[in-house]
Amino acid sequence: MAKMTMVQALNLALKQEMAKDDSVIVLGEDVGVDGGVFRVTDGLINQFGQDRVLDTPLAESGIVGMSIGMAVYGLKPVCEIQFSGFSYQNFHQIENHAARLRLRSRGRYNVPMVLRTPYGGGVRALEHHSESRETFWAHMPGIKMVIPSGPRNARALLVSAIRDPDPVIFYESKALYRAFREEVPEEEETMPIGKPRIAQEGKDLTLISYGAMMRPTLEAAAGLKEKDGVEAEVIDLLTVSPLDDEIFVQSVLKTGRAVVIHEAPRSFGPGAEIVSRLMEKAFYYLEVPIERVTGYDIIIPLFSREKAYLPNAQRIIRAARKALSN
Amino acid sequence: MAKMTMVQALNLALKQEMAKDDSVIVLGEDVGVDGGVFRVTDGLINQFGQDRVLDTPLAESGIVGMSIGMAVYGLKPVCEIQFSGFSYQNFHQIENHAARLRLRSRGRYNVPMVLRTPYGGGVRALEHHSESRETFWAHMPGIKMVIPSGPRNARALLVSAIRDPDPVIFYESKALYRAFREEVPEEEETMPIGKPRIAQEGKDLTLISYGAMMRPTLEAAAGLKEKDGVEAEVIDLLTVSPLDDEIFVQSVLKTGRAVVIHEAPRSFGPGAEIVSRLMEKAFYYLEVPIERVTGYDIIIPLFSREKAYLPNAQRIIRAARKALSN
Amino acid sequence: MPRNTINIPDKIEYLSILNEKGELDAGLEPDIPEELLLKLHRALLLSRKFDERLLNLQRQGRIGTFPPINGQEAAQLGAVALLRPSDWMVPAFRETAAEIWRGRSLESVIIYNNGYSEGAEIPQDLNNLPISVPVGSQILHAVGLGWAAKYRQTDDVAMTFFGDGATSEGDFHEGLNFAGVFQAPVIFVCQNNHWAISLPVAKQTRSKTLAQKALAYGMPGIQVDGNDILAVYAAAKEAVDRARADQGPTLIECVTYRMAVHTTADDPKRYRTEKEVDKWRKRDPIVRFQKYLVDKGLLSEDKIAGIESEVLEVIQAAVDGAEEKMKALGDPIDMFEHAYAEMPAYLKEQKEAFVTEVAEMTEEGDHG
Amino acid sequence: MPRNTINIPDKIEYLSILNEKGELDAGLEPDIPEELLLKLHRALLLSRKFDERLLNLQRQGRIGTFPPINGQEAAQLGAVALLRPSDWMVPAFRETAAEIWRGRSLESVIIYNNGYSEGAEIPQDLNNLPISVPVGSQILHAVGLGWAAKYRQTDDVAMTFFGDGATSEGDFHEGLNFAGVFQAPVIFVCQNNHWAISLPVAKQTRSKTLAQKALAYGMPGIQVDGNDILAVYAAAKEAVDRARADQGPTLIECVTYRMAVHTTADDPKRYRTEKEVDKWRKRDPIVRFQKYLVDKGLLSEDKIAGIESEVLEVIQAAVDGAEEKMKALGDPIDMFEHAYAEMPAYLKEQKEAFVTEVAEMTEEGDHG
Ligand SMILES: Cc1ncc(C[n+]2csc(CCOP(=O)(O)OP(=O)(O)O)c2C)c(N)n1
Ligand SMILES: Cc1ncc(C[n+]2csc(CCOP(=O)(O)OP(=O)(O)O)c2C)c(N)n1
Ligand SMILES: [Mg+2]
Ligand SMILES: [Mg+2]
Repeated sequence: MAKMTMVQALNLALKQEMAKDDSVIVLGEDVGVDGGVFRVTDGLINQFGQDRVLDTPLAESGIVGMSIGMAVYGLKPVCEIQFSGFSYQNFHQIENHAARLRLRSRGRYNVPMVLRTPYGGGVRALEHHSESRETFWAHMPGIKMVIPSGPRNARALLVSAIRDPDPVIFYESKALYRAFREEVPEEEETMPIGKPRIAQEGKDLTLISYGAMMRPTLEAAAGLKEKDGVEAEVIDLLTVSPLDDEIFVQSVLKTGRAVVIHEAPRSFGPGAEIVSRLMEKAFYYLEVPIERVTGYDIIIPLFSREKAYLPNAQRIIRAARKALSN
Repeated sequence: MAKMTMVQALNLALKQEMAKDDSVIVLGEDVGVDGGVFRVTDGLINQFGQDRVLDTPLAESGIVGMSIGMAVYGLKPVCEIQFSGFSYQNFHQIENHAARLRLRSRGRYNVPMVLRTPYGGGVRALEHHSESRETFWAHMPGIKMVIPSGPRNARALLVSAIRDPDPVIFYESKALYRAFREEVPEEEETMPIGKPRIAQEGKDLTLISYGAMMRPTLEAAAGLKEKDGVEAEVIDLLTVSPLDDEIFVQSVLKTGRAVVIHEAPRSFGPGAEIVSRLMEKAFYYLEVPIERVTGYDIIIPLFSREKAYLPNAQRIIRAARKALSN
Repeated sequence: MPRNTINIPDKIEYLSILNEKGELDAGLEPDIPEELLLKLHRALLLSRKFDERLLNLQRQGRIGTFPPINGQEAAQLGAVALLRPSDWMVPAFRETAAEIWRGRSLESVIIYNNGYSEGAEIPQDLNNLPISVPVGSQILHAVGLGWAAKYRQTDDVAMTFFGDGATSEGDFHEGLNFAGVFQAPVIFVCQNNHWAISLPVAKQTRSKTLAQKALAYGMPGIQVDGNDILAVYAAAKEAVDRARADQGPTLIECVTYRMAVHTTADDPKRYRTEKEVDKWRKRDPIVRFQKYLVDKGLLSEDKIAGIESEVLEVIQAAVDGAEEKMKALGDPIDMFEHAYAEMPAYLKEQKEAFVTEVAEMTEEGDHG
Repeated sequence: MPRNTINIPDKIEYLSILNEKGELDAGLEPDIPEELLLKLHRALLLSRKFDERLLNLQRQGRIGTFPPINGQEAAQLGAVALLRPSDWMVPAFRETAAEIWRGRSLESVIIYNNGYSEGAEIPQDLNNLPISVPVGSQILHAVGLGWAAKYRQTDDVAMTFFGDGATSEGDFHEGLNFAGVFQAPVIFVCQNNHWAISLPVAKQTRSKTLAQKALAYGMPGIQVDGNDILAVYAAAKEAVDRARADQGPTLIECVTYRMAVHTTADDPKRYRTEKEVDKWRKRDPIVRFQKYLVDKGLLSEDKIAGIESEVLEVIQAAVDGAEEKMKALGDPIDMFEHAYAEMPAYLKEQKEAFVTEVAEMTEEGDHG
């Protein structure tokens, strides 16, 4: 197995799916000749030609609306929106159509498209380049919202997303793109969409997170182990919506304590739904209130101050200790 | 005092603010000659002329983007998006700019605009005409999200929204537009943005809702009183975001039991944030898990089935009884 | 050339073949088989009569709000007549005539207008998209469909309809620009019916014509008399032929008029005069076409009357059929279907809770 | 007129005054006071040198990613020179020369490019909008500002800048259409620098020129040699004069070239040849303008050298000043400011929690 960055792993997923299935089409701004601003689509245009890899004009609604048409036809468009901060330009196409064409046509049509887009902070980027607004998509019935946390699951989930018969918003953490390498098998690998995973077993406390925040979360778990002798169970959601609560509910039934971590703004963020599910399904097992460690209710600041905004291991440990204190 | 429908009350608010302040400008599709498809802007163009009431081309991003420019100049645009289901066309203008210009310019500019838009189900309308997606706006730092529940508070809140120095998304329930009349004083009346109100005092249980759902909620409270002798405290949020939790937290500290009601889809909906605030601030006072009575995690169905989708008094009573059962 | 007028390759033309009196410009007469001419005529009549019946049903409270098409039949049918079943038809919301031509049943229209999603279901063998309510947004889907048809090396095309108001939306712009760049086989049919609810087209844009907007995308644009089915057909034929030959997209502006209300919730008296409507009444597309067909010896007063009563019967049967079918609809449990290919766990829970709730409430007879 | 070409009222022209060698078309020479000519020349030099210095700082890791303007100085300055302080300037993100002309300090540019929002603060007396990153989205703000200026019965105008890529966005379309309909006093300056990151303008649109897109909105459009500051000035003057006289908006396409990287995160070798860049190097806007001024007797080699060393000093002082100022910045607590006029209760709680957390963590020396 080769050791790959997340960028390489995503590239592998695209390359293999495109080789296997000529209905997979990649489109977006700078995805062709340039190979994508983060190089996720690097080399695809050489291998598959400009009929399979479309450098589109600069228009996000255009990209998504055209993808919807392709998907209705039976193709499997994988479009890239250069930064999630510019995916609001195509918000209506997703809400008004991608999410609804199956319903509207009573199953005659479906929209097997993937919208890939880099999200999140931590890479010293410009304004609009560091947001984390998965809630917007998670609150749209008809849409699936997937966020991988490392090269290997990113590859497997992207393959599954491409094959998924429904529209998938696929958030890729810029901070993870080149942060570390993992063994990624050359052979095909998929992962079920809609299923969280237990990243680490534990009995004292449940940490629930996903995406880029898995790193500080795991770091916090290690710190808690080392310094406090606490065994945290760590859940990686992978799919934010439809949110499958079984695994984290089971975990909290066992631990009675939980911390939810995300970089999105706190209020009305994904953490709120997780807390609510636990309220509904694990209330009588909760020893203490669930803690949320999140971005603040502000726009993520420009890069010189972004670190202060983003949750880190210390903040998670503090919250965990609070959750363990009663 | 005259008895007014919500449409008339909103019209009064606009008329008086426009008469008082020539920086108030109304714009949108069909708001002028036609008086708005729901007649909220009826007569304004005759009174104030077409320099103050702009019938715009059919382009929501255009309406909102132009409003932002007007607001930066120092005017107070009140734009109408014909149905909230078409406000996703201007989503990026709100997220990328209205929410940020104060921050971006460090206070040099602000965006004192109001985006009025009818939301919600219950009037047998077409697809896209019945949504309730306040979460989208509530999760945007920099934006205020207001939803009145009756003619009198609608009028007072709209006046306050127009005078507010920050951008306000103002959801008006179509179902309430002509549902009932209330005394609305001719004299100026405002209400603070950001403050929920206690619609009814009670000691046994807290019902938290807003907008159109206040009617079934109050109906349920009456039913609970009559049939079960239960005294429900009913909270009307009025402002969904920034969410002030003081009043409902105080209430639940007293009652120990709560039901949250909204017509938006359940998952990642506003109820989740309310539950989370109570988790953080009232956990040790909760006798039972908080119940959510909400729309389902689907697109609201076409009108023949929409009643089944919308929460009603029966569903709220059932949830309340569950919350009272332990 | 320090200060020179730039020569723009595309030009914008205006086309009219049958004048307002129904007189033919013989030199421009398109070559349409008699059978097709008669089929078009029946479709015009059927659409008009069905529209009138729908309005009637709506006024009786037997269907919900809907957008009448009266006056726009030729603009739709003249264009859609060029399509093959394998082509794609991408409507907005006021294309009932075109949808029926493409095989949509009258029953389904009634059922949809009664708020049942069953009415939007599209038979497997028809490449139509369902109605699209958000103005202009469907235009991009046609570009994707057309592109896909080309990618699959068919010579199928996509035809999309929209109104004058839709030309102001960003999606119109992005759609036409993409089609130009990718040379997608798409025919953009703009029904300029002069009004977008209460906004006249003169306030929709300062552009003299809508057709000339094609110049912004390097594609041909043509303005036709949209109440002249021959002109619409001729323009659409050129466009469809070009698209099939991989010569790119076309914008067709059909100048027509919305004779009735915007939707049945609208009151046009607030914004336009009866005089204006009267002016357009004289340009009725059906009357003109009938005169042409009578002149051609293909129709007579009698034959027309016969067709009228035949279509009225068809319509009555559809009304009866739809009302019968709707008796079996309406179980709200249906609303949980078609959200995803597979129902997510939490939605299953919600569905189960709903079922229990309904059952218990019925049992308890509890209504609050 | 059954089949006729439609006569479109607006025409699209191309304007060039100084040719590539810097030779003047005397008949078109705009009437610019000598003082202004020299001021423009200094601004060109300052912008160029500052841009070079920024690139240098970025390569040294002393600032973050930024978009260089090299080659586009004339397109910006020739246009913005027409504005009065009370007019509105609405930039995209590559208008550093125009912003500096409008009073933005060099220090603030450096501070902003170091990720401090302090660098985006706009002095109270300047009617500039801050940088707008989402492509094309700022165009609409200019329409609102221009409309407001007209509503307030001033003769102020709004001028907005954007790139060739921006013309594909829906907001470009909606903005120009609104401006046309409301006859807002707005000058739309498109810097067609041939590239939108890796996409050449030929793939951005099939339209032959970007200027002709004006025809879709019933407004005049003009294409000018954007590396010829006299042509840009002349076209902008006509447009600004029209706007002030309440004669509506104009679209100006400045044909220019992005000589450097898109941003410092970009590698242009992936998508364009050095040969193409070389071709444009010969059309340098500063060289041409200098020749004109020398020919006119307003400048000499010596004088130019003097101005160069003067602007280099100014730049050095700005770098020093900015680095000094930044020492006092960076307290993250600042991030909680400017969300709303008044801080909401829950945000106050978050801010307080943040303060406690930072204090306690510092105390504990706990770093995970
Ligand atoms: C994006 C969007 N905005 C607003 C509406 C409300 N609306 C429905 S039809 C209409 C006017 C459409 O005008 P036009 O495009 O000319 O089509 P016509 O109704 O004349 O057929 C409006 C504003 C909508 N459906 N979608
Ligand atoms: C809405 C949006 N989409 C994508 C981007 C990413 N992006 C930044 S600049 C750029 C290209 C802009 O091209 P152009 O308008 O020609 O301006 P130029 O960079 O050439 O000055 C892109 C795609 C963005 N900033 N905003
Ligand atoms: Mg119309
Ligand atoms: Mg460019």
